[in-house]
Amino acid sequence: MGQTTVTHDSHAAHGHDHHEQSFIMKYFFSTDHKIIGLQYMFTGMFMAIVGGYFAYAFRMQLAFPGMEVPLYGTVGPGQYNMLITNHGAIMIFWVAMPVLIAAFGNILIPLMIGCDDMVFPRLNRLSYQIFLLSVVVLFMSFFVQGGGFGGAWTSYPPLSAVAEYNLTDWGASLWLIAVALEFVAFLIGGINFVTTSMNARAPGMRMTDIPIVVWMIVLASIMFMASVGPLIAGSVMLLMDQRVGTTFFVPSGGGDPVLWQHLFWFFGHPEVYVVLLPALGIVAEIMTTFARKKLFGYKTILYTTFATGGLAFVVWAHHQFIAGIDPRMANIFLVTTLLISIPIAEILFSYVATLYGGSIEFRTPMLWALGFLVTFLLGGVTGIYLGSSALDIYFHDSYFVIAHFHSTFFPIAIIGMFAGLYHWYPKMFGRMMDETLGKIHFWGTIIPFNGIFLPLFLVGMAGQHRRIYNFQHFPDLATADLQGIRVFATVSLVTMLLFQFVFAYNFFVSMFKGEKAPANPWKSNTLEWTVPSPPPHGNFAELPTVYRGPYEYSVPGNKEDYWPQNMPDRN
Amino acid sequence: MILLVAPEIPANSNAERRQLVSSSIFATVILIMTEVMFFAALISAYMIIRSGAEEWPPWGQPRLPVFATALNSLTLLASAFCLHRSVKVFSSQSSQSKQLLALTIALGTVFVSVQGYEWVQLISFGLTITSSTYGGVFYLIIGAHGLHVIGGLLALLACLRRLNSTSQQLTIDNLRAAQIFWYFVVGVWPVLYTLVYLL
Amino acid sequence: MIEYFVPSASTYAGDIDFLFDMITVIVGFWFVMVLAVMTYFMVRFRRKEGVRASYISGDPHSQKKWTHYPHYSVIALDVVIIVFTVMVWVDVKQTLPQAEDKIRVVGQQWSWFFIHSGPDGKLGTEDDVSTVNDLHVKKDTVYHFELESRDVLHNFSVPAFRLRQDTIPGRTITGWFEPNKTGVYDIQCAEICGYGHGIMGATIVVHEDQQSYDAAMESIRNRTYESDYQKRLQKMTVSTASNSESFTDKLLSSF
Amino acid sequence: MKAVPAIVITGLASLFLHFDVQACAVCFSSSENTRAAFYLTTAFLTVLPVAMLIGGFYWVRKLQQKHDAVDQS
Repeated sequence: MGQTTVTHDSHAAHGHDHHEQSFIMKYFFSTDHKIIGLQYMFTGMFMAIVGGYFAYAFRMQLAFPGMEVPLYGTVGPGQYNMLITNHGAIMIFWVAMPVLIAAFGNILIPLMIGCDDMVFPRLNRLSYQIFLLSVVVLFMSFFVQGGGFGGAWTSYPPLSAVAEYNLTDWGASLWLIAVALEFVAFLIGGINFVTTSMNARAPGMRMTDIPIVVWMIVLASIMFMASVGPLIAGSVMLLMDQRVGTTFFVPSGGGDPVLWQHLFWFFGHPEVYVVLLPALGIVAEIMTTFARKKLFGYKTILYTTFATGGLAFVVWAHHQFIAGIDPRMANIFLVTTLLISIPIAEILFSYVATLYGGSIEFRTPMLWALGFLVTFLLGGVTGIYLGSSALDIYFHDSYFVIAHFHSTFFPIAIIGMFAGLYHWYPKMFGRMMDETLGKIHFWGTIIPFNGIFLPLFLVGMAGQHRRIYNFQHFPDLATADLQGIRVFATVSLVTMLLFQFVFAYNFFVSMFKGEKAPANPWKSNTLEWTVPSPPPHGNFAELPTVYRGPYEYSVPGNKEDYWPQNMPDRN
Repeated sequence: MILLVAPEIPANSNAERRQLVSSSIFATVILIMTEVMFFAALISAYMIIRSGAEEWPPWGQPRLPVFATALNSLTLLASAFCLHRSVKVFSSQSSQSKQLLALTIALGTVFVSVQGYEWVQLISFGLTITSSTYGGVFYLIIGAHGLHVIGGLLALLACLRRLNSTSQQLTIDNLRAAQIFWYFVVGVWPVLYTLVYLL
Repeated sequence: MIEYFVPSASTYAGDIDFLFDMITVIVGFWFVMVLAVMTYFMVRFRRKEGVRASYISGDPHSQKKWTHYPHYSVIALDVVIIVFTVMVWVDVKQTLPQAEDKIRVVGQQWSWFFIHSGPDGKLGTEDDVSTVNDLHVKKDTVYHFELESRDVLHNFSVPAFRLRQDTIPGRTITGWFEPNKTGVYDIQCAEICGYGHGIMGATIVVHEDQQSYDAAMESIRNRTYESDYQKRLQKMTVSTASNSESFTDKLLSSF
Repeated sequence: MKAVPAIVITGLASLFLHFDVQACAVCFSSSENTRAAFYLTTAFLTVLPVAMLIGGFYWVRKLQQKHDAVDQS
């Protein structure tokens, strides 16, 4: 890390200057939190395209085995493993994390707490540069000899540790290096988010005046940082197994493969909540704005979120119920796993209760927020099946698991991202997006999404297991009925991907031709809506003072139904 | 980690706002949370790998120099004490503070060099990172700690350089952040020493 | 509900199916309830001209109870699920009924290697019968299996028995099952194990009685045995090969 | 909410009872040491972050209270 500091310090002089900057300096070496946020967002969206393309390729292979996939080519077993591995890793590490935490965190935190930039602007820029490096390394891993890594995103050793087993010598190492770099990037970013929101709040902003989305991003960052240490340690050990020849995870040399599962899932489960919380926060902002309602039980939600954060660290072994751990340990983790449904249920109940007595306007962001709740509810309740250890004997590594976690991750990463994007688009680019196209995009995404994953619950119940490139070798699974379901899921996927072109059109055309956005198009309360759209460098002409909480909508006795946080008494 | 405490980081532009605690200290504390978990994972890995071995240390592998390392540990503890004194007199007697800081760095360097010498010896006796899982975890854990010591030393050096320069001012907060990190590095050592050398 | 998709062919399969149905009832109720309430709110409280939203903070207890009472019942239902799950789990994974016969299952890249204990009922003796990708068991017999792996992690999975267990190189994992329905079922490898993970299937044959089991064992010993796994695969290849190769034909025919 | 800890403790206790009553029937056959090490490290890794989070929470809360006290004076 010391080395990188030196190289990037040479750009530092250009960082915070207020004179006219060249295009490259402005958009590539900026220390402005908004620009860095957009960099993260565009990189994340690009990676989403890559991840979606991979999903398209392997779903086509599953529906029409052995046929040439249009725009891809033939998918062999090695190719298939590489596609699913990198689809998983990209969607979690290079889409959900950068967009939900890094992009929205960077754009929203300073604006929402009323300061001009992050506390450590140059660390922030370094974070993005390391992230970009990780993307480059990941792409390198696809093109080395032997092809990309194909040991699943969980990369269980000894498969991932020994080149003779995985047949992708350098692909596996580069993949691991890319993941490790990505962690370092978010570690730096996360430190920045937490420090900024605790230390740079506008005068008068108490802890309970912080918008819930900022809290959620902060808690997610803290959870990330408390959980990532073991995985960094594990990655170093696995990398040494691959390249130096140690045997930490290789049983023939005295190592223990289950140890990796321990270290991996210790990070892997909190990671789910790390990406969930920012999405929940975004949804809370949108629902209060468009229902013109105060958030139902701000403090309850805050404390249950704390509880979720704590509980998230004691559930991780439920991924290993039948992985050779002591079966008695499973009982403990069964209890903790079902316990975590309690705070999450409380949060969802509060969100639904927020709708009560509202004046709900179904604009595009609100549709996405409500779509999030419904889809996430489906993912949440199916999690109970898998948390039940005895039932997990049957469902472990089956398509039921796939359908379950896509029903949670899709609302989190994709619906949450679109919700936030439609909501803050006017603030980011200073123009409004087209409402009709937005609604077409919403329905065109949410219906095919359920068309993909509801059938996959069924094939999961039929005993179809994961990561199989072709079910020809499993006679019970190669029936015409199940194949029909697979084709249906694939057709839904292609439909959903095609509808994303509507979004792309809307996004890029509105950026230049859209209607000019006023400072506060949604009549919202939080501080980011008090500055012009898009906000200038330095954000606030004069630093705001905060008088009240962020959700004072429809306060009785006020003429307007909103009451911005920085506005003194209206009467 | 050097970045966080390095004095070249521009001070918070919202400096007129009263902070909960100085940003550099806050950031260091959060970083240390990650570091604690990092070492916790290494310790867990050590315990699990060791429990699976039939004989520990394995047959034919050299024993670790317990006593020499104990003496070396004292150097590290002494450096923490020097740093403690240095921060205490930072505002009142800056020249003494500077000397104590230099002494801290010197002691830290001695620790790292002695550890390095020990490694050279051990490698010549046949304990290498691939010779057994014993060697593997030894070099992994002690090496990870060694890198943290070097990182901490660089941070302290950066503080010292600022203390000497006339153009840049070293604030007590920056020094405190470096101090917290150094305390962590020193504090985790006895745990690792007990685990790897003694048990 | 699982039994509609996969036959239930072991003694504990029914318990696991029951657990599935029970959880479906519980979470299904909540899922439908929450959706119904949400839909009602969305319709009832949609924006109307001149109607202002009400100001509800959700902080006083009189309001908080609306989320707390459902939330308590979630806790109660969680406890129900935990109790039933632990009962089934203890039965399947924590108790080991007396063995009537033993098998050893060895996973390797990318096939299954089975050792039947032979007439003496002990593993590691002269009369052991070993096969690749074909496992033969008798109905109504308690089997102990010993799982081993030669290289990487695999997962011994028999959906019809509701049985899944990872195999770990360097360890032997013991478990049990008791088939109670004759038939020929799939064995899968349910943990990714490299390039050939997708071809790592096998077949388990549950024999009605000792005679047909012995006949199979005898044919394996004197090398006249035709692999049941290969026979099933060939039957399937014939049926799929008749399909047209054209992309659209395949698409249409699959509906 | 007061009922929650009681339920949790009773539930956990009823589960822990298996530990003494039953010998581990379906375990991997590696040594007793490894099993103990897995238990120990699992407990260690789960307790540590939760303890740090709780500690951090109280630390920040104390700092904030100090902050507020200055505001009022």
